[in-house]
Amino acid sequence: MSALDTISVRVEASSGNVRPLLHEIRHALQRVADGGIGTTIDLGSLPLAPGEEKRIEELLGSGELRAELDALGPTVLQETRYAGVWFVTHRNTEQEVVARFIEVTRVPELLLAQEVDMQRAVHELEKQLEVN
Amino acid sequence: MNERVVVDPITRIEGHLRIEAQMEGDRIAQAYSSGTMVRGIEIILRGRDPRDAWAFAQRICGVCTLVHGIASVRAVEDALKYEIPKNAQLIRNMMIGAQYVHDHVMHFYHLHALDWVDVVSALQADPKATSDLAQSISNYSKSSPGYFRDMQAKLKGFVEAGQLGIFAKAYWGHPAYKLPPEANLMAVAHYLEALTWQRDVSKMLTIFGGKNPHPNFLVGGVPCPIDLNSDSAINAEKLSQVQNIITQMREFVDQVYVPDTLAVASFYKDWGAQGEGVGNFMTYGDFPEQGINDPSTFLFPRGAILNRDLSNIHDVDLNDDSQVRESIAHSWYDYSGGKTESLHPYKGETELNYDGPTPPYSQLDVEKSYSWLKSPRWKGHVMEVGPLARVLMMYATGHAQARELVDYTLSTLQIPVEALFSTLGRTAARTLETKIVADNLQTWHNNLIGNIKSGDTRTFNEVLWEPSSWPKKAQGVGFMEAPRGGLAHWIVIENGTIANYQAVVPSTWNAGPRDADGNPGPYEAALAGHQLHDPKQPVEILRTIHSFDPCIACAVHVTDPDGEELVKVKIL
Amino acid sequence: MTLLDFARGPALQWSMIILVAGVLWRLGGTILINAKKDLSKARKEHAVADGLKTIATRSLPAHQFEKNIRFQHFSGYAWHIALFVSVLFFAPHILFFESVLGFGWPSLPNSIILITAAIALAILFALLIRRATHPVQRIISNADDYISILVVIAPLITGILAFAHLGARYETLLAVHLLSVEALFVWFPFGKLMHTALTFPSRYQAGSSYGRKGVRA
Amino acid sequence: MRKDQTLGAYLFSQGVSRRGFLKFCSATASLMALPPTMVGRVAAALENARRPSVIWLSFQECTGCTESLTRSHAPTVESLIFDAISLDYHHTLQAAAGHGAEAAREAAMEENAGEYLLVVDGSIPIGNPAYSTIAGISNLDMLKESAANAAAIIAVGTCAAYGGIPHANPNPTGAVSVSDIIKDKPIINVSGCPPIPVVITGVLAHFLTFGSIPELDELGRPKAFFGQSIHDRCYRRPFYERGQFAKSFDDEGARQGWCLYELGCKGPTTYNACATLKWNEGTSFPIGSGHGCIGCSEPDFWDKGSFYRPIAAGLWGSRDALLGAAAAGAAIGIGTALAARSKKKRANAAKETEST
Repeated sequence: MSALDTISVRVEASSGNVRPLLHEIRHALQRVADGGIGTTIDLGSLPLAPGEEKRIEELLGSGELRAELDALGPTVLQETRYAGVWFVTHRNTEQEVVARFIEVTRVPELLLAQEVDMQRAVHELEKQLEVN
Repeated sequence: MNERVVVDPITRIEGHLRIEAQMEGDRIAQAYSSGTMVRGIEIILRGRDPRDAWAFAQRICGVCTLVHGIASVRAVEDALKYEIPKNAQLIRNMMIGAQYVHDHVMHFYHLHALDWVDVVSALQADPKATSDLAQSISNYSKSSPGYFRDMQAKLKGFVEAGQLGIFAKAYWGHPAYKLPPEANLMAVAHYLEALTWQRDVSKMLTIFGGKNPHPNFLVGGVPCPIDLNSDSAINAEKLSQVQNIITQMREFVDQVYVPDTLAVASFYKDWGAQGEGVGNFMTYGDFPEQGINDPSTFLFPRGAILNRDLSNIHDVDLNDDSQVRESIAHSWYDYSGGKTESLHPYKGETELNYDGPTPPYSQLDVEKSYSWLKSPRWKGHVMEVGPLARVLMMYATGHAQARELVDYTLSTLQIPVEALFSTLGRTAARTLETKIVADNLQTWHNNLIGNIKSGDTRTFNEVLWEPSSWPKKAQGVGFMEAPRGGLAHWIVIENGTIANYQAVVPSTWNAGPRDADGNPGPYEAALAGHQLHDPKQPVEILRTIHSFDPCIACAVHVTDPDGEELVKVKIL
Repeated sequence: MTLLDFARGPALQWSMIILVAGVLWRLGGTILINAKKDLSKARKEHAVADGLKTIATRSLPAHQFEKNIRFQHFSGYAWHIALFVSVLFFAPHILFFESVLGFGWPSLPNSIILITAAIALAILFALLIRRATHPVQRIISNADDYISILVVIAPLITGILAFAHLGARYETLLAVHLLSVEALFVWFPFGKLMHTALTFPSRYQAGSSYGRKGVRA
Repeated sequence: MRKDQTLGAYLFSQGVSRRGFLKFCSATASLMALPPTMVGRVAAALENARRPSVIWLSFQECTGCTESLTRSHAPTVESLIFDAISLDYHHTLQAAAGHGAEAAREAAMEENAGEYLLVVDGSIPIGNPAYSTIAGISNLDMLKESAANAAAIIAVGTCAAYGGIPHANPNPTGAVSVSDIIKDKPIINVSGCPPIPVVITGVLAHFLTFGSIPELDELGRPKAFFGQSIHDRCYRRPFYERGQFAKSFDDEGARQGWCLYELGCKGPTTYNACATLKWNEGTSFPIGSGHGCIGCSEPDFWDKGSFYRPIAAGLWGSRDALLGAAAAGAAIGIGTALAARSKKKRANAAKETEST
């Protein structure tokens, strides 16, 4: 394989969907910046050519924040170079990608602590205090 | 009257199989194997474009999902004298090889293991001891006590919930299950591991063939082009994906499948003395290095072995009228020359003649016809095909790795060489050939890359693509070694369309009923003499039948509703 | 059998048989009827050049009427060219011709085909309206004219709809498009669409026969 | 997870956080091809979902559909079997055989009467009941018996949905689809030969989540997966628009990923999610690997001409028929013209005689 690594892929297949997607992200971002609600785009619903998903990822780049969530398999929430645009990848416990989203929002919902979980946490803390 | 034990459906196989066993005391005196489903794919194929045939033939079976596609394109290519590019040959080898590794592992863990592994007993296992056991036989990374504890907890939750799903009503606790709880837990864990693993490695067929199951093929080559500079072709990225899959395959085979087989077998050495069958073995050969017409370069050699005599390999010729012939003496068909006749596939006739009991029925009339399978014979002999036949053939012809693996297995298990001719031997042979194929996948992949680097990227030969370039009449045979054994498709092409199509498949060889002389087929012969501990829980029957890895949709595929004579082809 | 299977299969086969048989019947008849020997003395023995010249001259507006018929003449040209480009250079059409003729030719991008088809359709509509409203044309038009226009309009409309996936599922639109073409095939030999085959031969015939008589055509 | 326990309670008892549950729901919504805005509804429904009993019957089939099921990565077949459904009868996967297997089916039908989900793969031969039997029972009888108390039926694969390959001309065994036999139950057709793995599990997930069948197209298929044609969503569509077509396998166009229309691709008339979901965890799909779509999710796709014949080429037989018609037309044309001429001649002759 080593010899092949030196050969780069040149010709890019194109579905013509990358630019419209970027436009959509731009509009969605403008909405959020103006105080409107966020948008979630399911990458699984888009017809993309081989390599295009990667290209989108490269175009959006990596921003300051990256969060990893470990629940029923790992999830990575990566802020892109554009503030407010997030790349979210869900994996199952076997590390297979089950869904990919682009979220345009201030903070992805999944990063927020959930009411029920906090209630449970309070409960557990209380128990902990009782023991000690 | 002696009791008849009926097992229908035989589950954890492909297709619809029924076994009726005539008992004498607690032993099987006579066994009868019946395929209970027909579709008629060969009839459907007639009149169609030969270039389309692979897609139809492929749907004979979704488990051995590519074998009929390969046999079909090879049959058309043989008929048309159609050469395929070297890359196409290598890619096909890799696809077939990937199918072997995938199919054999899935057979072992998901179709066969539960005959030997008691899922419920795994609940009693000590995870620490399981971990020790696992680490003593292999350096597979997933072997910590915590890993097995989690696995056991998952299983426990499942069993305690009371909805056993696929594990319900099995023969758990049967005294024939001999594994200690720790070995059972390890095997159950690997059952689940293998499910994940197979999803990953099945992607090799998707890369080259677009999907799995039922990848795409092409007469004259393969449909996927190679272009290192294109995203839409086989490029460096995809080749490295293929490399990862091969690595993943070899790791699992070396670190899980082979050690597990040996570990489980060590508790069932008595099965090295039963379930032999007929003692005759045949292979067509496969994995060409220099083209399909040079069997001397095949990885799997071609030949026939009679009466266990490994010193005398007989030649096999698929075009010889006197060699492969199909009998229908106990099959639901009729021949114009009568039920006692046998015919070569080129001259095959298919006339449906169901004379069995009207469903619902409880017992078949085995004196008459009792199966939708025909009974193929080689020079009149009942032949067993499949992994055991191939390993024996490689062993007999001096294949170094095969010899080494077989000798290693025999010495590890401390069993004699005769133990190969058995239920245990058949299952072990499947494991060993998986390793041989997995190792060769790397070689083919290296060769493919070498070929691409030398500037050859051709994957398709278009010279005979247009039917206008074909002779008015042509006939050919496409053969291969399917995971379950020797497979061949015979095709007759007239005026650009299919005039006749006949497939004789591995499970027809193995699962067919008695012939005109009353000789039982390999399944039937293998079951005779089995002692059943409890006729109501005939796990012994399942063990031997599953050791053949039945594929019944493959085995039965011909019918004619009107009872007309459908197939009567003269040799040109 | 689905509508598309019917349209691609038996309907296509039968309409093509009718088309071919009908055209040959018309051509055969026309040739034989005109094959009567002219017994009069020829002013000019070989009038081939006159025939060819007439094909050319009648392809331009006669200058006497030039002003009056300019619109009709050039819109006619535009519409015919647009139609032929759409019919002959759209990739799926070429595949169809290839399946009949055994050979194909390069296609034009879909965007160009869409434009030419739209032009053809627009002009044809304009001509249809003119025919229906123009005092003189209205009188000299018969059912044949209208049917012939309709069987040409229909494939254009259904073709554009199928191309744009508008109004129904693609296979339904494709089936309707094919059926409309098949209607055209069936009508072709029996109506004025036959001019496709007869225009140039008849101009030639007229030119050469006038030439023989020594008349300027 | 007990039968009466909801999925929400089960996951909670397994220590899965609400956050984890929400992740599960957004993945599930994506899997069901629902828009991300539906996650809330999915969460509400999934929380209260119960683990349904599933009986999977295999008739005239090749087991390709089951193989496809095992390739699903979202949810995986193991998490489906362990967590989401109770797969009580499934030939290829179940441990029990013979009487034990049949007993499992009967027990599941009895215990879950009116609530179990029946999944069928393979067609049903009605030419002769003995063409396909299980435990001595004909497929027809077993289907009717098992369907009687089912909540709904999922016909998995083109054979169960539309008859598939056994139904292909000349249909030697009289094979029919599930909906040809069962008329009084909701039936979801999950077509494809085989269906895309995650489409099978996606439809199961939909039933599990909402306890109802999804919106279907006129052929009984879930619109979420079968709403658009392969062609409409194909990444090679731009090449079609530009008129760039591969003319042969392995030509320059084929290597550059140009449109496969001229090589017989049936993408324009095939409705499935291959072009977006792709196969085997997004690895590829037939067009992505250089072969045209063969149209395997459409009824009778086997009988629509060669897989390599372009859609535009029509389905009429050979050019010979056309040549024959041409000859006949010419003969008729010349014949009638001759007849007309001789008639005219006779008339003229008659006129001449009259005038003299």
